[in-house]
Amino acid sequence: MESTNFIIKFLQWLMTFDKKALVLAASAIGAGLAMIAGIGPGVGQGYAAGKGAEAVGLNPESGKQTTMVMLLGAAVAETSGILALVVALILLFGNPLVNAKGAAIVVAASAIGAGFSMIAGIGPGVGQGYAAGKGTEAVGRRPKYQPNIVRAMFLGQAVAQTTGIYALIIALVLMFANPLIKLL
Amino acid sequence: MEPITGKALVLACSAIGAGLAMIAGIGPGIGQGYAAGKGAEGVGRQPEAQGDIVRTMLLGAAVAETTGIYGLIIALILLFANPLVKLLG
Amino acid sequence: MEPITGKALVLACSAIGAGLAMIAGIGPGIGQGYAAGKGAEGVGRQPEAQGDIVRTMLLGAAVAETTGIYGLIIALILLFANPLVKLLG
Amino acid sequence: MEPITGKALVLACSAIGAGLAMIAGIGPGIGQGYAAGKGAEGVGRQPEAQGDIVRTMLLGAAVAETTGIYGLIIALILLFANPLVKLLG
Amino acid sequence: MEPITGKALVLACSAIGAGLAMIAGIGPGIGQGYAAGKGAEGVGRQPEAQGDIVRTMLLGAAVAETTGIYGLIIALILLFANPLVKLLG
Amino acid sequence: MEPITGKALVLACSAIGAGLAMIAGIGPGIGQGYAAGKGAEGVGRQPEAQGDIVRTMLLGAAVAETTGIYGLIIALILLFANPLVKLLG
Amino acid sequence: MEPITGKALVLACSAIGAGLAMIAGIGPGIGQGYAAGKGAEGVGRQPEAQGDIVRTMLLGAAVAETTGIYGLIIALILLFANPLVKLLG
Amino acid sequence: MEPITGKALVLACSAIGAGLAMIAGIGPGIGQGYAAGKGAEGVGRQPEAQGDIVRTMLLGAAVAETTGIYGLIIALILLFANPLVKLLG
Amino acid sequence: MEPITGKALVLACSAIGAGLAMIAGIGPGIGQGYAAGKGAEGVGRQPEAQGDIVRTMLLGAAVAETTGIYGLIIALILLFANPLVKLLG
Amino acid sequence: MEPITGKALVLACSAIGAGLAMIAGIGPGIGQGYAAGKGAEGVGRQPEAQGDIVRTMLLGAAVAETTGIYGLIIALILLFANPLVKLLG
Ligand code: NA
Ligand code: NA
Ligand code: NA
Ligand code: NA
Ligand code: NA
Ligand code: NA
Ligand code: NA
Ligand code: NA
Ligand code: NA
Ligand code: NA
Repeated sequence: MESTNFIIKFLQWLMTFDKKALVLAASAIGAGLAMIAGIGPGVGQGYAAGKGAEAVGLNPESGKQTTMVMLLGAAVAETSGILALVVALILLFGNPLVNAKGAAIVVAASAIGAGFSMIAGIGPGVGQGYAAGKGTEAVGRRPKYQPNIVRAMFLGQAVAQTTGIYALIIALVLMFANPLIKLL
Repeated sequence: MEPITGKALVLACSAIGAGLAMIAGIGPGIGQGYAAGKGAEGVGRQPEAQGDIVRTMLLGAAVAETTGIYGLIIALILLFANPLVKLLG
Repeated sequence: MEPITGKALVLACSAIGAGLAMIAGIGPGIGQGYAAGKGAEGVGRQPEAQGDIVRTMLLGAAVAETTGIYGLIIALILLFANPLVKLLG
Repeated sequence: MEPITGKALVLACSAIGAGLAMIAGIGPGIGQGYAAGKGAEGVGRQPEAQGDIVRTMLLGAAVAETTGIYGLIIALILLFANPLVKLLG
Repeated sequence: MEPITGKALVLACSAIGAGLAMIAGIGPGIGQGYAAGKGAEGVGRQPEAQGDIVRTMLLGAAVAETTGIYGLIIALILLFANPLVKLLG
Repeated sequence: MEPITGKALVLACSAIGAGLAMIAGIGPGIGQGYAAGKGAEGVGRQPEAQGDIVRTMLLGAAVAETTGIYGLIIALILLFANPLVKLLG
Repeated sequence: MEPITGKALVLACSAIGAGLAMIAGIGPGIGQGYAAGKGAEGVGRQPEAQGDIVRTMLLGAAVAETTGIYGLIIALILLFANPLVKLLG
Repeated sequence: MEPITGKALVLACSAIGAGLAMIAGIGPGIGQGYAAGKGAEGVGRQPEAQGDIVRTMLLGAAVAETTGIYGLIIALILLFANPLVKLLG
Repeated sequence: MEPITGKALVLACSAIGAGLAMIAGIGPGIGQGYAAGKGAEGVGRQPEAQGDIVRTMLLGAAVAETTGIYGLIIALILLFANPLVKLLG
Repeated sequence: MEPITGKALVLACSAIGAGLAMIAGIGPGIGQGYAAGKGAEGVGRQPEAQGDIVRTMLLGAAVAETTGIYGLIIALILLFANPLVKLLG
């Protein structure tokens, strides 16, 4: 039965592919989407770098200390980038969806959904990097209050991480414990 | 050749919709990070006001979290209590 | 074999629409986080004005929340009271 | 068996269009949050001018809300008074 | 069985185009919110210049609104006076 | 039964293209709003220079409007003087 | 019955490409608006340097306009002198 | 009846690719506008250093233009010297 | 009649991939423009340090260019040395 | 007539995935540019600390580069060592 309806036609075209091919193709796009999260740490850590350079110039004698705080804060800001990389690598090298049961289109769409979800990581990356920069600046000004400043910085960074974690959970659910597949 | 059913299409788009909803998390991440930075700055300037500064920062950050939670809730509904599939009958 | 109906297509796209609507939440997240940071800064500088500062911060944050709520409402309508499916008849 | 009709396609794309329109809400969320932060800062510095500051903040925030409302209106039209479906005849 | 017509496709994509056009509203929302914050700050610092400050803020905000209005107009044209459907004949 | 023609596809994608072109409006909205805020701040600080400040703000805002106008023109061409449909013959 | 030809597909995607190219306009809009704000601020502070300030602002804004013009040119080429259709033969 | 060929698909997607490549222009637009604003501010403050300020601003802006040019080059290649179509044979 | 082959699909998507890769250029454009602005500001304030300022600005801008170059390289590979087509055999 | 194989679909989507991954480069571009600006500013103010400032700027910029590298690696894997095609068998 040849349908004249282009939506049916397109979906039928999609279904001419092997299920595995469909899922793997979607995983390639999902992996690419996940990497977009890397915008966040790039912006944030760059801010921290700028603030670090400024602080070191203003207060060269505590340069080591401020650089340490900058690196600590920037390390936290890297989280989103690492999480996105891990999700992309899972999609490429250890894809649990390839052997998932259920309709091909649902499994394939889950790979793309997981990629979209990880984009949320931009936020924590930018925010934690900003906090790293401000923490660095503050320690450069008043090195003796470093413990208080770093504690406040870490506390705030932890709060800023949550939406990145939510996104990771949704991505992991879509990849490893997909409830939609079961619904079919 | 495995045909696509209507139910499969709804579930597939729900997976994508759930992913899109999480993008909201960009906002609280940036905003709360700004608050964290201002909090750290403030604590360095007025260590004696540390309690007030951190409390205000956390209160403001809690308010900034809400739209990220909204996104999470919509994603969880799409994944675990999908009302659209039920509508299909 | 159960083919794809028009109803299924509308519900599938409603899932994507609901996800897109939540992206609005980026805005309040950033904005309220900025307010949180400015509030924390202010409280550190003028602890005696803490009440006024926090009240103004929360009032402004409430105003900034509205478009996030609009997005949530549209998503909830698409998921739980979908008027488009009804239009299909 | 009810296949995908043109009406279904229009309604499906209306769901996506409604979701896209809500994304406008990012703007007022960021802008009004900025105003909230500046208002809180100002109130801390000049508590005696609190009335003027908050009034100006709210007036400016009301102006900043409009494009979010435009997006909401377009979404509501697409969902509840869809003129495109009527055009289909 | 009634297939999807060209008219339906044009109308469906018009719904998506209308939603996309509203995204322009992000800009005025952010910009006017910035103006609101600067206005509130200015009024707190120079209460005697409140009239001038608010007038300049509103004038600038009116200028910043235009591209949001452009987006709204294109969306309304797509929804209520669709010239593309007429071209289809 | 009238299937989807090439003309319909071009017109449908023109609707989406018009919507995309309007997104350019984000830029002038943010930029002019920034100018509005700086103008309001300046007028509060140097009321005697109000004329110069507002004139410079408006001149700069006019320059910032252009790319929003470009987007609007492309959208209007796609909607009202579509050259692509003519190319189809 | 006239089906969708390759030419129609190229022209349809050209409409979308033209719309996408205009999005570049976000950049000059934001940047030139920033310049406008800084210009207005500068003129308020150093009215005697108004000529130099405005000239530098306009020179810098002209430089910032280029990528918006590039986008416009690509869009106009896609709409009015489409080389891709010619390649189709 | 002339169906859609592979060549047509490649050319159609080249139109979209060209449009996407232009989006890079957002960056130089924002960055150079920032430089314009800082240049105008600097010229107002140190009119005697106008030559150095404008030269540095233009040098920096030239550096910031490159990625916008890269996007333009890729778009022009896709439109006028499409290597993908040649690969098709 | 030559239908769409797998090779054509890969090449078509390569055109879109090349366009997407260029979007990376937003970043260096914004960042280097910021550096240009700060460089211009610095040269105005400390003309005697012009050499050091401009050298540091250019060194930092070179570092900021890399990801724009990465995007360009990926686009050029997709257009001129497409390894995916070779994989197709 | 040779139909599109699964391998072709995977390779086509790999091209799009590679392009998307490069978008990450926006971040390091912005961030490192900020660092460049702050470095140039600092060197102008404290020329005697030039070594320390530039070293810290470069160290911080190296840290900020990583996610751009991650994106590049994923794109290179998709293009030159595609594990998905191998999985297809
Ligand atoms: Na959070
Ligand atoms: Na909130
Ligand atoms: Na609001
Ligand atoms: Na408004
Ligand atoms: Na405007
Ligand atoms: Na302009
Ligand atoms: Na330019
Ligand atoms: Na550059
Ligand atoms: Na770099
Ligand atoms: Na990094």
